Amino acid sequence: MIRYIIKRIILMVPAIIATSFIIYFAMNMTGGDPALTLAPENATEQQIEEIREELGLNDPIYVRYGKYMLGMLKGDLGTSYVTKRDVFKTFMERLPNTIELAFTAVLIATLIAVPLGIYTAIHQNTWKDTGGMVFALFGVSMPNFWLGLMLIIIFSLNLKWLPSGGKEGIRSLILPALTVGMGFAALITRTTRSAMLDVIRQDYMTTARAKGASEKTVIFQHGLKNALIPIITVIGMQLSNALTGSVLAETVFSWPGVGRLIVDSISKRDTPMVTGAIIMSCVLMCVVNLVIDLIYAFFDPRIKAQYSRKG
Amino acid sequence: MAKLNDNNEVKSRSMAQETWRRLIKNKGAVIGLIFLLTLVVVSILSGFIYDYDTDIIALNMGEALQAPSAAHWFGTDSLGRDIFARILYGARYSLMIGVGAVAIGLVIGVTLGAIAGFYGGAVDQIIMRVVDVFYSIPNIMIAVVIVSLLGTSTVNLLIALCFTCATSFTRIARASVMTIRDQEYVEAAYELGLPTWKIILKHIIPNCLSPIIVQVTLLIGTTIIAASSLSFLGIGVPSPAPEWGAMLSEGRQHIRDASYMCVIPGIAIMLTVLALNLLGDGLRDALDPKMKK
Amino acid sequence: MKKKLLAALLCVAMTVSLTACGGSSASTDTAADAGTTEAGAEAGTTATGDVPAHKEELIIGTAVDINSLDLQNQSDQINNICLKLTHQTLFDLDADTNRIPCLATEATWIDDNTIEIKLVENACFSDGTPLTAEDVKFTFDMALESPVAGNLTGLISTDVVDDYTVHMNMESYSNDFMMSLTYIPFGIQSKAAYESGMEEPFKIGSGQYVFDEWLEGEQVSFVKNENYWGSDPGVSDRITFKPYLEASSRVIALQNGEIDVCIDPPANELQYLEEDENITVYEQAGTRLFYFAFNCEKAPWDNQTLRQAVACAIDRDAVLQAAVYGKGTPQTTILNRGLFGFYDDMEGFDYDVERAKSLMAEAGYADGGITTTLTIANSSPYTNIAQVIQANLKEIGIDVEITTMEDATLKSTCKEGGQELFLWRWNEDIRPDCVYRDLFNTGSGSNYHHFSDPKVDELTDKVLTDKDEAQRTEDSKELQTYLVDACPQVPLYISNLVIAYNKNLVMPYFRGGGDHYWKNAYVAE
Amino acid sequence: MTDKILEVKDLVVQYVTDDGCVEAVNDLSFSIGKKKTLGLVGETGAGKTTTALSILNLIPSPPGEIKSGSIMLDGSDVLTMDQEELQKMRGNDVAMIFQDPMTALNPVMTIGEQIAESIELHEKISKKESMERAKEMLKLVGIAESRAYDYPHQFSGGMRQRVVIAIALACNPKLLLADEPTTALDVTIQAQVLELIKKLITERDMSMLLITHDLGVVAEVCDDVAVMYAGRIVEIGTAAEIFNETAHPYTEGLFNSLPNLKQRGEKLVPITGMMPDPMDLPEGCSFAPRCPYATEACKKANPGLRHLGGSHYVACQAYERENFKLGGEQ
Repeated sequence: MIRYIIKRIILMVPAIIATSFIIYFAMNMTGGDPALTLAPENATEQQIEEIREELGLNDPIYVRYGKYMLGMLKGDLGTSYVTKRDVFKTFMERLPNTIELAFTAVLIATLIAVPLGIYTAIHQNTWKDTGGMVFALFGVSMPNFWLGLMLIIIFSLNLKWLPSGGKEGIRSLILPALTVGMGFAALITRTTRSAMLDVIRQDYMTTARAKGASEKTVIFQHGLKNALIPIITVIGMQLSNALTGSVLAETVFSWPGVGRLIVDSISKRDTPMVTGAIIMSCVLMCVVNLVIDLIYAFFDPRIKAQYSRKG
Repeated sequence: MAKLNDNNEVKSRSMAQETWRRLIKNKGAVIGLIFLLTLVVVSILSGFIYDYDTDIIALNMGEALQAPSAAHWFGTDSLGRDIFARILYGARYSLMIGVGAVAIGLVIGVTLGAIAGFYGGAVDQIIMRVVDVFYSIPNIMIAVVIVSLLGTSTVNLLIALCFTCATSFTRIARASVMTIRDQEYVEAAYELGLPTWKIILKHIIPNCLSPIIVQVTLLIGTTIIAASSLSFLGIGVPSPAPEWGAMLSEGRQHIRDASYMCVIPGIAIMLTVLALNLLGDGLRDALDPKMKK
Repeated sequence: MKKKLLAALLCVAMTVSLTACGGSSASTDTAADAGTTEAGAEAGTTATGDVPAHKEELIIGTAVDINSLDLQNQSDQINNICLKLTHQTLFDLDADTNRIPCLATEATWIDDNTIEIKLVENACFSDGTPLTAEDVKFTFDMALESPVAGNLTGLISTDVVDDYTVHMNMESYSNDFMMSLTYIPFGIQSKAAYESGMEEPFKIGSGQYVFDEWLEGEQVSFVKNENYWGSDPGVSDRITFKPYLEASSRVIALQNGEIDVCIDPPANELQYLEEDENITVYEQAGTRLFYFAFNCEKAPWDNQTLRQAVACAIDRDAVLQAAVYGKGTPQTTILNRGLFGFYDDMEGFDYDVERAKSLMAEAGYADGGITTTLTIANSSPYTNIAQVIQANLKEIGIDVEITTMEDATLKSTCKEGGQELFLWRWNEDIRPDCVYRDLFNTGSGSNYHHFSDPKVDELTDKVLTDKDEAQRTEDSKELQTYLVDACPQVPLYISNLVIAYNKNLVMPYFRGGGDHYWKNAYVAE
Repeated sequence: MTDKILEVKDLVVQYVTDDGCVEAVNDLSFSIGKKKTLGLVGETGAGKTTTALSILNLIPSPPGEIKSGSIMLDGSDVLTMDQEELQKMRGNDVAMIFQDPMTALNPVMTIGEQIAESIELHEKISKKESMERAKEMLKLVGIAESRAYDYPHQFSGGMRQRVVIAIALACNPKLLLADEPTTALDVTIQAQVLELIKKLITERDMSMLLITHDLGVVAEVCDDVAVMYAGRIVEIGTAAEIFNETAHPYTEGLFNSLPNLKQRGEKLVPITGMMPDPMDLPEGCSFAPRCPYATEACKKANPGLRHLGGSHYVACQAYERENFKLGGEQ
């Protein structure tokens, strides 16, 4: 098992290198001249040249990339053009907020979607099934930010129950998490439903019923546990999505997360920040994926056996 | 050989019929299909009913921000334009962006996927690792990067959005091709001396159609939403085009004083994407051999 | 198993809520602590009698993120506003934008190449060390090497004369230079702090407040400077800037009492704020000029008559209405309102489609037939302005396609001359030279018009160096009239300053351009 | 009455799907005496498994539906029991062994847990105790106790079937439903497993419904035999009656298609044709299209069960004819 984990971690390296390569070149070769962007509006040619020199923009790009990768080994992702702050530090400051939002959102999505998926699977091809799926699909059919705005209108503006933005305790977490979570709920419901449908007609379900187990036990103990792998996969996918992809909700609710950091930095042409933050997100996703794979082993002895063998 | 082909055709036609039969039994899918067909008809008709210059983009400051009424069913926006007309007319933009990006992504993705799956080895490795990288970055991020780098225009928007579609089609196509590649009839075709591209086109692609059809439907919806999200971030379809996302994004400034400006385009997007999702799910069920009884 | 799963999920939920609770309980603690301080302060108040009862924390909801507090390595307005709490410049501005003493008591041109500046003698930094001429020299030496050096045009070097006197060596006399000394990036920083090798030495200033904490993307807070040297210490114990990027949520946050001040409330939501009896909506004339402009290097816009035709075709009242619901003043001249020599009574090009058409004919485009692109930033109000102008220009046969860009991209595109038509804004409320020179002089980095006219360059220099005020006024008038006629840009309107706040806010004055001083502001209780 | 553990009467089970209605079980009646074993014989799709599931009232619904009839289990009707009674009955009074041990076990639970679950459900004992009992059961079916903590994928097919048997017998049911318990196993193991089942039910005084298509198995284990075709019982009687006085053409067909070990030279005679589409059963006797003795009359009306003597019944119109005898008339 431990050998498996180590192997996986080693396998992450090429993925991260590939990502950094693509992002670095995309950002640095097409983004226009950062010196022009950074210089104050009334800067002279000479000042712009100085900025260029200071940022090391006069080296050829492969040299810059090489330097960048060397820095990365030391945990140095460069300094933001805009804030002049350390990219890694800035990212790590934002990360807890993102994690908080992502986990809560996925938790909400799971609490809605898994029961709904089970319910629709049990009542397959009835109006309950259709109704449940339509409800779940609502979440994914709405633009995320629009749902956020609607929630603000309802809960913040009219009912005055919850704050409309910012980050202050658990109350300000509810609306953004709901916004992000509803988008995820559909996919989780869909996956749960089809995984349960696969499982529900399995012989061991009948075995369990024949033992005299109640329907609840059969569905949850025997059914859900077997359907968990695809469900965990999709929850894991959503979690890694949420870790960088909640930019819209973060903008609507002024939530200081990583997604907003990246998008803001893109619009400010803050190349080191964008590059660093995307690479970090990629690392994060790899870690989440690894954790998910390890969770599989926890739920499915067959996979555990596989890992040990491969390990 | 000819005989065999005939048989195949008969079989595939009845497959399609069978799928169709199962599809129309799914209430959700039927509702979705009807809605989408209506939408397409409406968006075509709206071109005859409204004149773009005078009805869709012409300003009428005197009638700005009027709430929905008999004269303006959906009200007017901050420049006095009739929202009902813009919504109807705008359907084509949202649909075209969705369909366009998915179509481009489909061509690129299936080609890459087929190549990767068919040749395997280093080609496969390179293609798939690049796809993995793009897959691991959230769609919206990719789109934002591309649009900000290339500048805002409808063409660049399509490029940005087709990326995401391409990666997922590449994966599907590759997986299907790999399972089919080694089957006997493909080997037979090889031995008959058919060129590779013909084999891919004639034998392999038709066989991965069902997951692709489902994915196309679902991705059109995702793309429409992504396009509106880019509008929200200020890098979508440039004004004054009545694209729903752009209207919605404009409407959010009036979330309090004229919330209909924000609500109505949102509902339009939601219903369209919901219809696509219902249809997609229906197709998935109808095409899924597991669901056969 | 389900139970185990549920338990696990519950654990996650609890952790999240605990973290959150932890956060809030921590803040309650601070509140309690502060409560005692406040009580102490009040006790003190009765003794000294000059600290009014106030809410402990003043929270200001901003429209954008604060991104840097390194004075000389940034130039964003929002950062500057924060820095005005922690740092002081040699001179301040009063409510009418007159230069008033701050760290300097006086400054005089001894000759055309030297300014002598006398410093206050009791000033000290927040770490208690005295602020002396060495620090001033250090600050300006550093500034000359920094990205903000462009605002110090003419300065060659700074010399320390004695502890409280410095000489600034200048290339030539300038009317505007001393006004530049009020610019917060030139806030005096501590030489000792930089030499100590401490992290972020720029955080040491002499202002009423000191930096407290920065939660990236969330808020930046400042607390009172216990070592403040002056006679005007701050009142609020803590001032916090919180970005609310979504305008509507900022307004809602103000109404819900989450913030005390809402910067830039959207014009269309003012009605709700005005209805709210706890909120004051304040409006005054602004200084920010929005304009429509040409790339004068690119055909056909190198044709002056054609530019004038376009100017006549634009309905500025409609623009003003569409952009800010009329909350502003249409303008003819290119100078920001309130600057020295402001003159708006030239004939200019009022909205007159017939005149526009005849000018078009004169320019050789009787039938129109021009297709062009208008490059704009992807934010409000540009989208609306662009659509009005698009409709206006259609009337005279010019087809406009709108291209939107991020601010940063727009700037570099315009700088490189990639645009044809564009919309932009300029906010300057102290130095007219920063309008004439920066926007219209040959080769200036922010001359996005790519406009070049020797007469303009010459007049600009004259206006900067005229010592005779009457002559300077006259030259200013001539320059503006000439520029309006040359028409590299079509000034559209000056937007009003609109700000909404808790009705108990006590704020000495606001600045029309938005560069407010929050140092003495507080919410009365 | 009281000597019967199970009495099924006029049972009708249908599967209603979009494509039509399948009559899986039609007017089925039979009974099993205490400590007796009834063999239910028929081809795949004859409705055997449906019958077994009906006894547990476990027909998957939708699409399945028990239309009418009664299933008296030791005096009480399974079909009128509420959920609680059903759960109490399942596993405790009636247990079932499934055909495919590869799929009948939950892959993510240890086999010990799976056996213990059954015990826990019906007896008020602690987890630990039930685990001990589970281990005993394992020993009983010939698996080392230590393997209780292993997962199904670590066992071979035959071993898994032993586990399934252990689960079924864990609570000492009165009636065991064995649905083709050996079909999925290697031939060499089939005999062992069958032997084990036989031994255990005898030891524990249980009754059994043995579903199979293998007449050899029936001969070895069963007291009584019911032959099913297309949802109906076509012949029922004691094993001796069925084997020695085969009455129904279908039963005869089954015997003819069986290799006779003693007479190796003899050619196997398969039953011609296929089972009719259960969605579209022919009018009259369902077997008529394949029946060598069929007359026009057979295709008109459905034959009822006719008493042949003893407990031997047959559903065949041919017996209306005088002196009809299988094999004799042709």
